[in-house]
This record gives sequence, structure tokens and C-alpha cells, in this order.
Amino acid sequence: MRQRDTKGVSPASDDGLLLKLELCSDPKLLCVVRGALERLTEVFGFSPPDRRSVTRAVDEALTNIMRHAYNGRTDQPIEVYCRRVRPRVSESADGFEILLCDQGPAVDPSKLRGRRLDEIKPGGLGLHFIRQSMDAVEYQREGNTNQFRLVKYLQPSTQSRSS
Amino acid sequence: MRQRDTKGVSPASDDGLLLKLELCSDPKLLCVVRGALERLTEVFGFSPPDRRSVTRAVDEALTNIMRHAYNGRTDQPIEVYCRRVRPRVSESADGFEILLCDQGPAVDPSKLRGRRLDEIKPGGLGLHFIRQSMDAVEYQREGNTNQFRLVKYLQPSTQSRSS
Amino acid sequence: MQISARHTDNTTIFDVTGDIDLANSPEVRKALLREVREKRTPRVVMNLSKVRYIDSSGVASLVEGLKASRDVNSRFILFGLSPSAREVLQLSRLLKIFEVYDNEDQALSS
Amino acid sequence: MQISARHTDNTTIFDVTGDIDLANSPEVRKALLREVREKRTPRVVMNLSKVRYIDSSGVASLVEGLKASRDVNSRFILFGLSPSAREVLQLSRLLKIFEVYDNEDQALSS
Ligand SMILES: Nc1ncnc2c1ncn2[C@@H]1O[C@H](COP(=O)(O)OP(=O)(O)O)[C@@H](O)[C@H]1O
Ligand SMILES: Nc1ncnc2c1ncn2[C@@H]1O[C@H](COP(=O)(O)OP(=O)(O)O)[C@@H](O)[C@H]1O
Repeated sequence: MRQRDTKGVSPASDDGLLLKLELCSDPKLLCVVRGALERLTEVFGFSPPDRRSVTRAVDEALTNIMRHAYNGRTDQPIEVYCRRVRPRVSESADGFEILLCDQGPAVDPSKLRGRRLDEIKPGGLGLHFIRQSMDAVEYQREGNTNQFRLVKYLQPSTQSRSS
Repeated sequence: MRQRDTKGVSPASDDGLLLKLELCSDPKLLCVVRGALERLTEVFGFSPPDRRSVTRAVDEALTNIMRHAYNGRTDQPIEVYCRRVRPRVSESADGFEILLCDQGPAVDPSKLRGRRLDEIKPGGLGLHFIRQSMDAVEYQREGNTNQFRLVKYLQPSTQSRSS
Repeated sequence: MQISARHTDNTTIFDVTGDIDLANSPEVRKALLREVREKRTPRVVMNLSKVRYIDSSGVASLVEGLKASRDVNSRFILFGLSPSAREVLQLSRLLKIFEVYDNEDQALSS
Repeated sequence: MQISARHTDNTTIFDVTGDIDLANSPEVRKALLREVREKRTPRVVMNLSKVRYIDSSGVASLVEGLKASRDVNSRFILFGLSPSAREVLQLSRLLKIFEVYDNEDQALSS
């Protein structure tokens, strides 16, 4: 339990980790993750709107992994790490970091963009929701793993909210 | 992700695993696990009373680990595996298995007993709740790990409910 | 998620219970498009008062319903939006595109 | 979990919001024992209508409140039990030991 694993992410109780979830890529499990995140963000100290924002961002990021990284296959592995991070220089309070890991093919970062919002059409909203909800959103390829890193600070700076 | 780990429990998507949770032994996280279990038991197909029973049993088992295995220390590791198990001969439907793992000292199984219920006094209720809620409850020591295994079947036999 | 329909006059009311997400938004989409395109119901009303959460795929299903109803010149109405459902339409800049009411009475007398 | 108190006549009503579990049952216990033992309030009423879940440590706190109130000859009353709270008292064989009412009116007129 206490050793660092190959992904450089340490298990429960080291290094600010609050919760780790492992699930398969079945959309039926999305509500389970939301159920955990709604409570965890409350325990962490977020306001009700911020709890909904973080839960929504994680839900949409998982949806994207299921649809795009795994092409709808429901039996593929997903890991979700939730941890407390120290404030950045520009932030006054702790942050809540979610790291989502999948084993799908590498993502072309230039494809990670939502559509323009001035059309009325279905789809292309997920990344908008994620970026609008979080203070930091990053994608990284580590070995065979796609890592999406989402961070929200307890008292987000006004500048990071205007995205 | 796909190899069996040292505890003989396989990670997400192998072997019926629905969800794995890793958390530290902080009572503040109990509500997070309940949030996940309430939804997971619903997805699994349990009736509302059975969802509450399973969620309660897991919550009480975690509470016992935090209090007795870890003596109230809040930074110790706990793992929770939720998996689908095939019906036993005596059962007609699939079962929901929860395996709770902690790294506390080995438990003397003779101490795993609740108090008599005919007194009015606080404490000593957790194991009763767990046994009354589940169809199977087992304790096992595996290496340095305590494993509590709880199972509930989708259509529990009447005999197993009368405990 | 459960979806069931009530029919009155020229109107169908869909009562939805539970979250709308990737696991069930195709079902919502199907029910909506059947009602709007095939049955040509003049007014389709979504009762969302028992829906706590709608994800982007759920929003997409609602947008498809709206577009289909525009195609056939019928009405498509939402009511009973939770805080989260309201937020998600706001984030999509769709809150002003949909006909949204607070409750069933207002939706039906509109 | 939040706990706050309302005082009327000889009665204190505790309004509890959120689950009662190991993380906060000591807080409930402390509030109850202060009210019963130190303040000697003749009637202490727990409003549990906003409590969805009570664990065994929460039940233990309620039992302590009940025992303390028996010691000083005061009354200790519960109302607004959720299905889960009711089940947990039933499993503990305590449902008949406590004074339990459906709502505040019944609890106060008892
Ligand atoms: N996890 C992911 N893996 C691969 N590609 C992704 C992932 N997330 C998003 N994308 C890409 O970004 C695009 C925009 O995503 P999004 O805004 O969520 O809308 P949608 O999923 O409806 O297309 C997707 O169409 C896809 O090409
Ligand atoms: N996870 C555990 N590790 C060690 N001992 C345990 C564990 N769970 C239960 N026990 C033992 O069983 C006893 C009864 O447990 P329980 O019925 O939950 O009541 P309580 O925890 O209030 O004593 C405990 O007092 C403890 O000695």
C-alpha cells in the first residue's frame, strides 16, 4: 500500500490522497462516481455550486474517456485519484485535484477542443463544461496511460474563473 | 492494471470487479463510501431496503476498522473491493460481494462478537447490523492484511435472513 | 433513470426520474424523437422536477428534441429544472433557447 | 452534519441536518448530555427529519441521551425518522424503547 506505483501516484494516505477509485468503463458506473464526488467535495469544504461544478467536470471527463479513449467499450480500466494539493503562489487556499487515468491510445492534444457555443447543436459540450468548472485542466501521456488532471481551488481566483 | 496483485484480488474489469475504493481511515470519508455504495447497489439491482442494508453493513465494517483495527488513527490505508459473484448452489441470483482490507494487527475471531441485544446500552451494535444485513460475513487474515468479506444475494434465501 | 409519458389534449408530458447521463440519454433521445417526429404531438413537455443531474449527453438529447420540434413546428417545453440542470443549460448557452417554466401549471398554461 | 437548538417553555428541540455517523456522533452525544445533565431541560426533542442515515455510533449517542434523561427523570423524544433511521433502531431492538413520533406537532403535544 505504501510504495509509489509505476504511475508516480502514491496510494491512499500518502501525499494528500483522499480517495482512489478504480472502475471499468461502463457508463452505468458514472452515477457511482458522482455519488462519491458529491460527498467528497462537501467534506473538502466546497460550496454547493462548486461541489456541483467539480462533480460535473469529473463526470464529463469520465464520459469522454468512455466514448473517445475506449470507443464505447465497457470493460476497460479507469482510475480516479482525488487529492489535496497545496496552494499555488497565486492561490490562497488548498486545491482539490482529480487525476483520471485510462489505458486508451494517446490523445492528439489538438483534438481536445469543444465546438463553438454559438450554434444550437447536440454534442461538443463536455470539454466546455470541464474548462468552465475547473481552475486547471491538463492532459499528459505517461507511458501507456492518458492522464487528465483537473484542479479546483477552495477560493478560486477571479481570473481563473473567467475562462 | 490487468495483473493479479499480491492480495489475489484482481483490479477493475477482471473477474466481476465493479469498483475498487482506496481511502484512509478518516471517519469523514465514511459518507463518501456510502455515497458510492448507495448508487452502486442501485445499479446492481437491489431494492431500496436492500441498498440501505448493504450500505449500512459496509459503513459499519469500515467504522470497526477505523476504531478497532486502527485504534482511531485517521491516516491508515483501507481498500474496498466491490464485485459481482456467481450464485451459490443454494442461491438463484447473482451476489454482491464487498471485500474490506486493512493493514491492522490480526483480529482474534473470538472477539468478533456483538453484545446481547436485551440490554439498553450504547455500543456493541455494529456487528449485529452487519450480520443482520448480509447473507455471508467472513473474516480472514491474508499475510499482513485483514479481510472482511460481505456478500448479499439479489434474491436472498429466507433462511440466510433469519440470522 | 425512468421515463414515462402522460397524454392530455395535444400534449405529451414526459416524467423523468433520476439522473440523465451517458448511460441513459439515448433512451431519452429515442422517446423524444418518437413523440415529436413520428407521433407529431403538437406540444411535448419534459417534467424534470425529479431529475437532479443532466450531463452533456443529456443536454444533447434535449437539443435534438428541440431541433426536431422546430422542424415540424411543434412546441418543446421544459419545467422543474434543478440547480444543476439549470447550470448545465447556462454553461451551454442554451437556457434562453429552450422554453423553460418553473412548474407544470405554468408549462401547461403557456 | 449540523445540529442547532430551539428553546420553548420546558423544551429544547435539536434540529439535526445530515447523516449521523462516527465522524460526528460525539458532537451529538455532547449536545444531548449537556442539555439533559447540565441544563436539566425537562423535555429534549430530536428533530431527525433531515437525517437520512444513522450508524451504530449515532444510535449509541441517542441511547446515552435516553439513559441520561431517565437518570434525571426528564423526557427524551425523537421524531421524523427516515426509513434508514427507523431500520437501525429496529435492528437494535430499540424502536420501542424510545418515544418516537412522526412529526413535530405530535412530538410537542405528547
Ligand atoms: N478522453 C478523451 N480521449 C480522446 N479524445 C477526447 C477525449 N476527450 C475529448 N476528446 C476529443 O475532444 C472532442 C470534444 O470533446 P467534448 O467537448 O467532450 O465533446 P464531444 O465528446 O461531445 O465530442 C471530442 O470529440 C474528442 O475528439
Ligand atoms: N475490524 C475489526 N478489527 C478488530 N476488532 C473488531 C473489528 N470489528 C469488530 N471488532 C471487535 O468486535 C467487537 C464488537 O464490534 P461491534 O459489534 O461493531 O461493536 P463496537 O464496535 O461498538 O464494540 C468490538 O468491540 C471489537 O472488539
